[in-house]
Order: sequence, then C-alpha cells, then structure tokens
Amino acid sequence: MAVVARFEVEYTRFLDAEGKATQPLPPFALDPAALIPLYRAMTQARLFDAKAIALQRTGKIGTFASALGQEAIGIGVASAMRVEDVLVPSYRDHAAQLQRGVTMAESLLYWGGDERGSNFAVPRMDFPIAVPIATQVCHAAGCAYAFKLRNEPRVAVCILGDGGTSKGDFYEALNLAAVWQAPLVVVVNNNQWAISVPRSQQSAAPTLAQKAIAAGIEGCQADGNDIVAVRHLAQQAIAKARAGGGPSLIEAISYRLGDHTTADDATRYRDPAEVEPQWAFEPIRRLRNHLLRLNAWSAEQEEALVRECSEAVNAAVEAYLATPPPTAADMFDQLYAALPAALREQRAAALHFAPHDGGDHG
Amino acid sequence: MAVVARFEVEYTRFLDAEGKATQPLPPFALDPAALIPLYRAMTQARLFDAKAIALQRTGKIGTFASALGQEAIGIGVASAMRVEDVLVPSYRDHAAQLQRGVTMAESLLYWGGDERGSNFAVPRMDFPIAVPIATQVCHAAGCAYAFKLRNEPRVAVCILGDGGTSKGDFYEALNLAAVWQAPLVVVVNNNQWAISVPRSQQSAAPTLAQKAIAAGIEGCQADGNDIVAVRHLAQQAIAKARAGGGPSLIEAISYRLGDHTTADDATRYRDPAEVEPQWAFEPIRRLRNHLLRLNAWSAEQEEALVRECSEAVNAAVEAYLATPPPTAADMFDQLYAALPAALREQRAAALHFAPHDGGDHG
Amino acid sequence: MAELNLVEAVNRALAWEMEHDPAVVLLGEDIGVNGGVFRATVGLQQRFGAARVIDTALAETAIAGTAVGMAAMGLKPVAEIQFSGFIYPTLDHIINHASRLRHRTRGRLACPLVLRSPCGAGIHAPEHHSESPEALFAHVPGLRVVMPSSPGRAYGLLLAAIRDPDPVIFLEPTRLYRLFKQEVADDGAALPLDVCFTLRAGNDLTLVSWGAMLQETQAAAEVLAAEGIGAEVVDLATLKPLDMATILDSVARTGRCVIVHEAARSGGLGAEIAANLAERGIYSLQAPVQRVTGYDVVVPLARLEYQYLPSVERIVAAARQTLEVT
Amino acid sequence: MAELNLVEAVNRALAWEMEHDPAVVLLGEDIGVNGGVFRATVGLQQRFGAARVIDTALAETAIAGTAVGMAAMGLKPVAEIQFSGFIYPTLDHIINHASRLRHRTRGRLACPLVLRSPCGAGIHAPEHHSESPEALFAHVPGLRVVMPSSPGRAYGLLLAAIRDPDPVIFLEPTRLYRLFKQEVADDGAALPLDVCFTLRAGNDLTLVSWGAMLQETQAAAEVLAAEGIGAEVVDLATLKPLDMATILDSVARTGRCVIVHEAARSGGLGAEIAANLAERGIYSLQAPVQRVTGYDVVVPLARLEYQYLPSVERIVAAARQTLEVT
Ligand SMILES: Cc1ncc(C[n+]2csc(CCOP(=O)(O)OP(=O)(O)O)c2C)c(N)n1
Ligand SMILES: Cc1ncc(C[n+]2csc(CCOP(=O)(O)OP(=O)(O)O)c2C)c(N)n1
Ligand SMILES: [Mg+2]
Ligand SMILES: [Mg+2]
Repeated sequence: MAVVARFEVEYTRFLDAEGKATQPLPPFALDPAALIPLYRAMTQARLFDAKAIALQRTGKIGTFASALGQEAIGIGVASAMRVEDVLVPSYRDHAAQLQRGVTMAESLLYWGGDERGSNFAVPRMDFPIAVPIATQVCHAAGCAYAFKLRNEPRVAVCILGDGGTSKGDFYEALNLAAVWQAPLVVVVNNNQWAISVPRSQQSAAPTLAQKAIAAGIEGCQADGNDIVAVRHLAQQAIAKARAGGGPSLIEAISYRLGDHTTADDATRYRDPAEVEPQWAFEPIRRLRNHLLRLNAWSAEQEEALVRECSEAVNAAVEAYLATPPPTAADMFDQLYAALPAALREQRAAALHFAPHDGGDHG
Repeated sequence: MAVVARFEVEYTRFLDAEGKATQPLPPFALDPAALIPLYRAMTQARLFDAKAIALQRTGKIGTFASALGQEAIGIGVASAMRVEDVLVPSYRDHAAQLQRGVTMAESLLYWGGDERGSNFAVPRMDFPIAVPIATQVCHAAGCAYAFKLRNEPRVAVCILGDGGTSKGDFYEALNLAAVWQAPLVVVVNNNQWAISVPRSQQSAAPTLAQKAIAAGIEGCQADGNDIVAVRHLAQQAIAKARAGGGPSLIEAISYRLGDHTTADDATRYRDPAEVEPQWAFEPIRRLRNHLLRLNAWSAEQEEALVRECSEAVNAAVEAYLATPPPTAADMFDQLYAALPAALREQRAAALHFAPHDGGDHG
Repeated sequence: MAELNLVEAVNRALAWEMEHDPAVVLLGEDIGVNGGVFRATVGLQQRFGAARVIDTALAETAIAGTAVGMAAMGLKPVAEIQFSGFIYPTLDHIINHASRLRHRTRGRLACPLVLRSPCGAGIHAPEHHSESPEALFAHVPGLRVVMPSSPGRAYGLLLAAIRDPDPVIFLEPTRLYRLFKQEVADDGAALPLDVCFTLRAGNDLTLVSWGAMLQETQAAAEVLAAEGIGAEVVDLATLKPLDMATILDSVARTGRCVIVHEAARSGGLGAEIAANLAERGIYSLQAPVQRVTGYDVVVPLARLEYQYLPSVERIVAAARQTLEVT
Repeated sequence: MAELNLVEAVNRALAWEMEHDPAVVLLGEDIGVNGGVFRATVGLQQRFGAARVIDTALAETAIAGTAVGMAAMGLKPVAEIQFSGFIYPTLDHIINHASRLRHRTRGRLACPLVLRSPCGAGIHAPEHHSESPEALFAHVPGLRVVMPSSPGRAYGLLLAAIRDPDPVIFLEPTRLYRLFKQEVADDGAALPLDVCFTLRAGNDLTLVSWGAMLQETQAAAEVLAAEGIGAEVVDLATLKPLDMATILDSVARTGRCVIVHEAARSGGLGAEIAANLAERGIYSLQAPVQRVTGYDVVVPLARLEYQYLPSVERIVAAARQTLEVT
C-alpha cells in the first residue's frame, strides 16, 4: 500500500463573534472606506429582508426566502466581483443581487409573482434566481466556459446551499469546469439547514468544502458570518479564476436564523434553543464591533444608515406596489423571440378571457 | 487559517506485472485451491469474450462490449461476494456476471437482442446490465438500503466505469448511501477510456478514488489487473459493509485493451502504440506467473483448462442459437404484472401483423 | 368516518398501508420530522420510525433511483418529490428503469414503486411549483399515472397505487389539498385503477377532466344545468392506461365532448382522448371535440396564474359552442 | 452539389455554421477526436479546434446545463446527446431553464441552444438506443422540436435550428443516417422552421409522418398508387410548434388521414394531430382518423424491433380501412 494522494481542507476566519481579529487582517479589512459600504449593504439587505417578510404576511408578495443572518455571504461574495462578472444566484441570494445592482423593487416584483422582476435594469447579464436547486451551478460553468473561449477576463460566480451540494448538477458542473479550467467560483452557503434537513443528514462528509476534491479542485471553508473571511476568500478565488487558474469551491459556514421561507415554520423541526445562541455569531453585529474597534463607526452613523436604508426600502415598496399588473399577453410575448403562428389563436383567446380589470381572480 | 480535514488515497498492489509479490500476500493468494478457480474464471471470461466478438462479426449477436484485459475486476469482485449479495453491473461486467452464475447462453441471448437473456436462472436477485451510465449506482444504494432495513447481512456491489464517475447519479447515490451507512460497495473499473475520452479529460481529479471523499466515505485504489489486490480490497470493503461499516469506493485501475464495443474503432482516437505496452500488465498472464511461481500450474493444466472453457463456450453458443425466437406477444406480456385492458387490442394487432416465420424483417 | 381533506386522506392511506405492509417505506425531502412541506406525511416518521420514513438528502435523481433498487429488492417505496417542477431529474430512472425492469428481466424483478408529487397551479406558489407534468409520464409504456380529484379518491387510489405490483406516478393537485373535506372511511379499501369515475350523469355533453380542474369542470356543469343542459362529468383518475371505454360510452350518448386540463394544450393528455374520439368515436360526435386547457406557455408566476388556468367561463363557453352545432 | 447521406448533411451544416458564426460551439461525448459515434461531427474538432468542439465528460445533465449558460452568454451551443435513450437527464435543464429563460427574464437573456440527438429504432442497436422521445419535448412550451427525414432537410433545418434565437431539440433518425444519399447544395441556405413539407401530392387520403417513418409511409403511398389511390404525404419536420394549417388543408381535400409514428401510441405526437382534426377538421373527415404507431410497450431489443415499428403493411392496411368508409 502506498499513499498516492493527500488533501487538506482549510478554514478561514478573521473576525471572531465579537468582531475581534483572530489573525492579521487583509488590507481592506483595516480600511473603513472599504468596510463601511459592506456594512451598509448588509444592513440594507437585512432591512429589505424584514420588509419582504412583512409584505408576505400581509399578502402583498408571495412566498419569500429570507437571508437573515447570511448577509455576509451575499455581500462578501458580490463585493468581490467586477461589474462584468456574472452572478448565478439561488433564491436566497438577494443580498448578493442587491450588491450587484438589482433593485429592491425588482426583487419584490419577482417575489410578488411577476416575471418582470427578473428583467434587471442593471446587471443585464446576471442570471435570474434559480429555484430548482443546484441547476445554476451548471449554468455558471457554461458562462465560465463562454468567457474562457472568448478570452474575456470575466468570472462566473455561483451561490448554492448546503442542500444543493447533494445534487448531481453540482458535482457534474464542478467536474466539467475543472476539466475546462473555466473561470468559475462556486460558493456554498452552508446555513446548516435544507428546509428541515440538518447538515448532518445532508452528507456524511465532515466538510462540504471537501466536495471540491471529487473534481480535483481547491475547496476551502470560511466563517460565513465573517464578511472579511468571505470577501477575502472570494477575492482570492475570483482573482485566481480570472488569471486562468480554474474553478474553486468556498464553503461559507453560516446559520439560517429564520424560517426556510415564509411558507415554512421551523419550530416544527428545529429547537428554538438551538437558534438562540446562533444570534451571537451573526455578521452585522460582528462587523459593527470591528468598525467600532477601528473607531470608524458611531451611533449617529448607525441611526442615519438605518434611516436611509429604511427609506430606500419604503421607496422600493412603493415603486413595486405602483407597478401596473402584467397582462395576459405577457404570458405569450417573450416565450419566443417572435410569436409562432401556432400560438396566435391562443394569445387572442387569453386576451378575450382576461378579466377586464387585469386583476388576479384566484 | 486552520486545517480542519485531511484525507489520503492509498494504492494497493500485491502482484507486479510479472506476477511477483511486491509485499506479503493475503492468505488466499498463497492457496492454489483459492487461486485456480479465479484463474479458471478469468480464462473462461476471456474466451467467452473473444467468441462474443466473433459472433458479432458474423452477425449472430448485436453490439458487444468486451472486457478484454479487465477480467480481474469482475472475477476479483464477484468472487468476494456471497450468493445472497446482489451484483448491480454495467454492460462491461459479464466476467462478474458469469462468476455470479449467469450463464454464457443467457449473456449471448441478451447481446443477441432478446430480453430473456436478463432472466437469469441463478442469481435471481442480481440486477440486469445497466446501459445508461452510472444509473446503477442509485439502484445499488437502494438495494443496500433494503438489506439494512430488513437487517439482512447482505451487500450490494456495483460496478461502473471511469466515465461513469462524472455522472450525477454516481455522486448522489454515494452521498445518500453514506448518510444511510448502507452496505454498498462501489467499484470503478477505471479502464482509462470512456469510448474516446481519455481518463485525463474525464476529470481533473488525480485519482477517481478521491471522489469518495465528497461523500465522506473511504476510497482506495487497486491495481485492477492484479486479481489479488482487487479481491483483497473487495473482500475488505464487503466485509466492512456487511458488518455495518457503510459504503466504500474502490477504484480498480485497468486498461481497455480492445475497442469500446464492437461498434467502435479505437484506432480513430487511440494510438495503437499506447495499447501495445499495456498487454504486459494484463491480469491473466500475471496470475499464471504467480501460479507458476507457486508450482501450482502446468502446461497440461493450461491446455486442459482452455479446452474445457472453449467447450463450455461452444456449448453456450449452441444453446443460444437453438433458442426459439421471441414472439410479438413478448413485447406485451411482461410489461405489467397483468396486461391492462387498454393494451389488449394492440397486442392482438401485433400478433396479427407479426411475420409468420417469427423472423426479424429489419 | 372522518372528515378529511385531500392531503389528510393521502396521509391516512400512507399510514394504513405502512401499518399493514412492512414492506412499505417512504422517502423524500422533508417528509420525516417536518411531515412534508404540505404535511402529507405528518406523524408518520414518529409512528413508523426514521428507517421507514426516510428524510433524504436533496437529490431527486437518487430518490427515484434508490427507490428502483428498493423496489427490486421487495420493498414498496413511496417516494415523494416535493413539487412536480422538481420531478424532471427522476425521469431517467422512471423511464429507463422503473417502467421496464419487469419487462427487461422478463418478470424476474419488478418495480412496485410509487412516485408521489404535488402538482398544478393555483396556490400562488413560487416559480417551478405549479407544473402539470402528467403527459410526460402518460406517454411512457410500463407506467401507471394516477391523479385523484377528491379526498375519497385520493385515499382509495393511493392504496391501490401502493399495492399495485408496477410503478405508479401519483400526482396530487396542490390546489385541492385543503380546498374541501369529505367523509372518508379509513378502512384500507382501495379503489380500482385503470378506470374513470363518472361524477355526474348527463345526456347533452360529456365533460372529461382530472385533478383540480374537476372543480371548474363541475362548476361549469352546474352553470349548464341551470340552463337545462345535462353535462356528464368524467374524472379520468387513472391517466395511464386510459379507460377510453367509459368516455366513448358517454360520448356515444351525448355526442359532444369537452376535455379540460390544466397542462399546456399541445401534447397534453387531452390530445390522446380527443385522438381516440377521432378514431373510435367519430360517428358519435355531433360536434367538434373541444379542449379547454392551459395555454402553450410557461405556467406564469402568481399574478397571472388564474389567467393561465382554464376557468369556468372558458369551459362553459366551449360547451356552448359545442352545443350550438346541430 | 454533393451527394450526401443524412449524417454527412448534418456534418456539413455544422461545419458551415461554425465557419460563418464564431459563436457556434459544439459539445458532447466523443464528438471531438472520435467525430461522434455516428460521425456526425467528424473532422470538426480538427478544423475548428478543441475549444469550439468540446469533448465533454460523461454528464448529460451538465451538457444541457452548461449549454444553457453558454447560450445565455451569447454563444450558440449545439450539444449532442449520444443516443436519445440518454436524453432524459437533460430534461430538467431543457424544461426548467432553456425553454423559459427568455420568458422569465422578459427577454433580457435568451437561450439559443440546439440539443441534437440521434433517435429511433431499426438499426439493431443495444438497449436504450432506440427511443423516440419527441412527444416529451413537443409538450414543453418555449421549445422548438425538429426532426428531418432526408439529407436535404437535415441540412437546411439544422442550419435554421442553429440560427433560431430560441432552443431547438433536433432529433436525427439513426436509421436514416446512412440509408440513402441526396444531392445537397452546401450553400448555407436554411429551410423554414414551423412548417410541414408536402412530399407527395394526392387527393384520396393524407398520410402524415416524420423522421424515419416517412420511409415506410412513402413506400405505403407507392403501394397505394399502384392501386390508383392518391396519397398525399406530409412530413411534419417541425414537430413543435405544429403547422396544422398544412395538414388541415390537405385533409380538407382528401377527407381521410392516417398518422404514422414510431414512438409509443399513447400520448405520442400523433395524438395532438388527431386531436386537432377532431377539433378543427371534423367536417372534412369522411372516415375516422387512424394512427399507425409503435405499440405502448418498451421498444424491444433487436430481435423484435421490426415487429414494434410500423410497417408498410400496417400503414397500407390502415389506409385501406380509412378508404373503405364511404
Ligand atoms: C431540485 C429541487 N428540489 C427540491 C426543491 C424544494 N426546496 C426548495 S429549498 C430546499 C432546501 C434547500 O436547501 P439548501 O440547498 O441548503 O438551501 P437553503 O434553502 O438552505 O438556502 C428544497 C428542498 C427545489 N427547490 N429544487
Ligand atoms: C447516460 C449515458 N450516456 C452515454 C452513454 C453512451 N456510452 C456508452 S458507454 C460510454 C462510455 C462509458 O465509459 P466508462 O464509464 O469509462 O465505461 P467503459 O465503457 O469504459 O467500461 C458512453 C458514453 C450511455 N450508455 N449512457
Ligand atoms: Mg441550507
Ligand atoms: Mg472506461
């Protein structure tokens, strides 16, 4: 017997739960001008999140998947991307999407049940949310291939959940991207739960980062509630991908503080006593503590930030609510580049039978 | 940064290409009474294989997938199984199937285009050949689950190719089986080629054994042309599974000496100069050299063995050729446990339009 | 007899069969501790243990594929796919293996699995949660496809599906899960597969539908009845194999047929019924067959879903058109 | 003009479009060095490089899924699935993503991919190599499904498929790959999608078919012609969206229709055509519609495959039966 291959998985954290540095920080993490936008973005995402839940409760949008407590992943990853990179997100990635330039009104439109919400005005090439778990990893690998083929210095960045790492799409895509040495970064938001299935039942693998080994690429773990760690590892992986170094996998360990979605009741399967202590690790407080330590943040700034972010949320809600409803024609008009002749009659019928007020009569 | 997980992949070989021991041998490998049946089985499989190719060339069977040079995998693995275990094979696993008790006539019937060839008289619970790559790993995991649930000390043993390790089914099944700690052994016949795709393009992973790490189970490499190594590792993995130790993955490294199938011409994509030296590593010669070293084999025995095996092949061919053709009714009669009323008319029509001689008029 | 809604009826049928047949196991995502996202399996893991009510990892291909292995080894797996929009990764195992394991081994191995999944639109669910994929399965030889339209039929048909020695795709209309209750005797009595149920007799036209659409179809029949028009309403129930005898019989009497389904029109199962009428019922037909279906578009997100779904108005309009022909 | 068989025509079309559009890339198993197991892509990797003719690992889900990503980023991927029996793992990406990417982003992103696959029985291929899955795709809104029946149409339709801004499933009948040659001008001229081709005019009945079955269908038309019966033969060519106008036109003249396809009968695409006749052509019909199809069974292994496939005899018998009605 001879050992023919050896592998290691490393874990990275810069800030502990109290926001204290556990090791020398990367330069950006000492620079308030770099940190405050991240703090702002996380705060904005969390306030948006809370409002979206409230809107769902009052019937103004449909089911919504909160990212509460996982904001450092979306903001950390998206802030490490360039404009011309492409984000390929899951349904829990509005933090990343907002950072990329998707508007809150667009996000609400989507969750409100309107396809126009995925017609982002800004990140025109970003993928829409993927609901079918892990399918987006394949799309991201394909995007990355396109960039490489055309010699474009762009990176495809994909986010999925811990549950998603059980799905064939994830493995197949990583394996192909590795063979291609395509500029792909895959981030696993390991929030410990896939609806009611805890991480321990999702896989017998002690880390999810080690799934990278199956594809022959690098995998590492980050404290996913430490935005410094997430952003640092994402930056490294994205730079490596951009430089032709191929794909990487980052497992960002976080915790789903809320229900799976507004349609879920986590108390059915998860002891609230398990959740309670996890609040101590949440990312916003942690970065705030770090900023305070750097003397870069004040109560006034906090208050102003919350006010601004809340106003922005409210403006988005208003814009959303003011959006005229889609019409029956919208079911047909973007299905194909041009409406096939065979569909003309159906489109006419749909318009004929459409309620006159354009409303939803469900 | 801290290392949170470490992994190794080990490689096992007992006999080198000349059949010389490279390390202390397991007891069975010193026992001619244990070795000769393995030698016989490999010889039988190879002669069968050669005949099947000849039958295909003369139009007596359809496409056939030769296992030339990979006999140690099928025989090594199947000989480590108990009768009550279940084999879940791919299309290249007739060596394993014959060892399990499938008859050569049955195998020919299958390759001759007749479903009855999968109605094995002996290993009644073994799966038929899986043509859709890697799907069988899921089936095997399900079998293993059934054994565990019923507390039966049985093991599901699955074989697939190197190409198959790129498919989602493989990863999903391993991951589930690992969570279940189900009695499953998965053997990868890494014959270096998936039709025209070389191992190096199949995955960037330096070993296929390391794909086990993604599922959190043990993976190891064997010299797949050394039946002592294959059988030894298979025995260990099967015993472990039977004892409740959960699934394992074995990568058996071999080489596809022949074309992918009779429908393939490997010279289109593979330099014959690459193949030539691989003959030096083939498993039958290797075991013969070992037997000779043990003074357990003679030219007379060899001659008698080849004669017997050839006769058995010829008898199987005769039995196959003498099998009356299937009838149009066979398309219907085992589709459901009982023919649904809706199919009666179609069955009658099929019989009505069937050629009177029952022949194939394609 | 208990008053049950459809999802409770599903739950009772599963419980009954697990109680009486130790070979029955359930597997799927969130079906154990959580009792299923729709609560179809609520209480079953507590009652029958985590080994028989298996919370799986997130892997639909392997859910179907391991169910094939379990079934071949003598278990009776009932796998749940959480929403039918996530059923597509099961198709390979269902089509290439489950549907043909018996055939390809000439009866040596069989595949008595049930693949359950909620289906259909109308509950304002997120993207990919409102699909009606029945036609994909109904085209596959070797399968049975069943869709109940009431708590009672859910109970009896699910028992029949589990007991059936061959694979059954069992699609449960989400919209009906909690829509209404019915008295259902929890007595383990199965209903027959492979036959339609005539829910309402009538001599003026035949309305054929299945699943949730029977709500609109029956409401349409009421509207017509108020005008003195007798609509016979047939619930397909087993979508494959198709009991055309009942439909042809009905149309032989009524001479007119409107088929209602929620799935996209082209290549939907309504086509198969209409085709049979064109082949074997044409002399009975006094008017063109009509299909009232989902349009040939992606099921829209919530705000348009009721413009996609066939409405009572559309069904009545089609019926009237059919009746205008003399 | 060169004499080409169907697989050569496919090869020429791919080569033409790769030459003229740098966005076109091919991906699939064994399509590069080996030129494809049927040689459809032979020479293309040599000519256009391994970056544009990608030999992929063995992963159909990812072949489809990465093609979606490539297409969204402006490439025009043409993915090959080696045999249509292995196409099922692509369905999730085709149905849940490719077919609706344009719709769900309201036109912001599109998915101009082509999924090519050989299909059909009749070449004594191994298990799972003889499937006819067209009906599964033809039910999916947002897709185009195309099946050529001659080298010339393979060339022109494949060019059209690649140029089409939306996803196209392009199924190539294996049995036709080398069956016959035709003069094909390699001039980059596409044929129109979404329309049928009338291969033979006739006034006594309409035979509708597609793909390899047009061999038997045209042979049946010959047999009938010898008896003085004029059969019009329509090649569907684009199976979705369906050009019913051409078929209804023809049946308006002939009054009789026989639909021929190789896939299993129930829920096959023939049902959609017959359904349309029952809805919109019923007053033209002078006899029941007939479908001559594969039976509702698993495509058998080689020894029975020609008992499964519709034969000239079966088509002629159906035609005669149709004509007997007066
Ligand atoms: C293929 C597929 N199967 C099932 C679902 C239903 N579902 C939605 S979210 C979810 C759990 C996902 O868990 P994870 O990947 O950990 O992501 P998280 O929701 O925790 O962010 C499931 C099962 C789905 N969306 N897609
Ligand atoms: C899902 C699937 N895709 C494609 C094929 C066609 N095919 C048959 S064998 C083969 C290569 C398999 O390679 P490998 O897994 O290494 O096994 P080997 O043939 O070398 O034993 C391919 C692509 C198939 N049978 N199944
Ligand atoms: Mg999670
Ligand atoms: Mg191989």
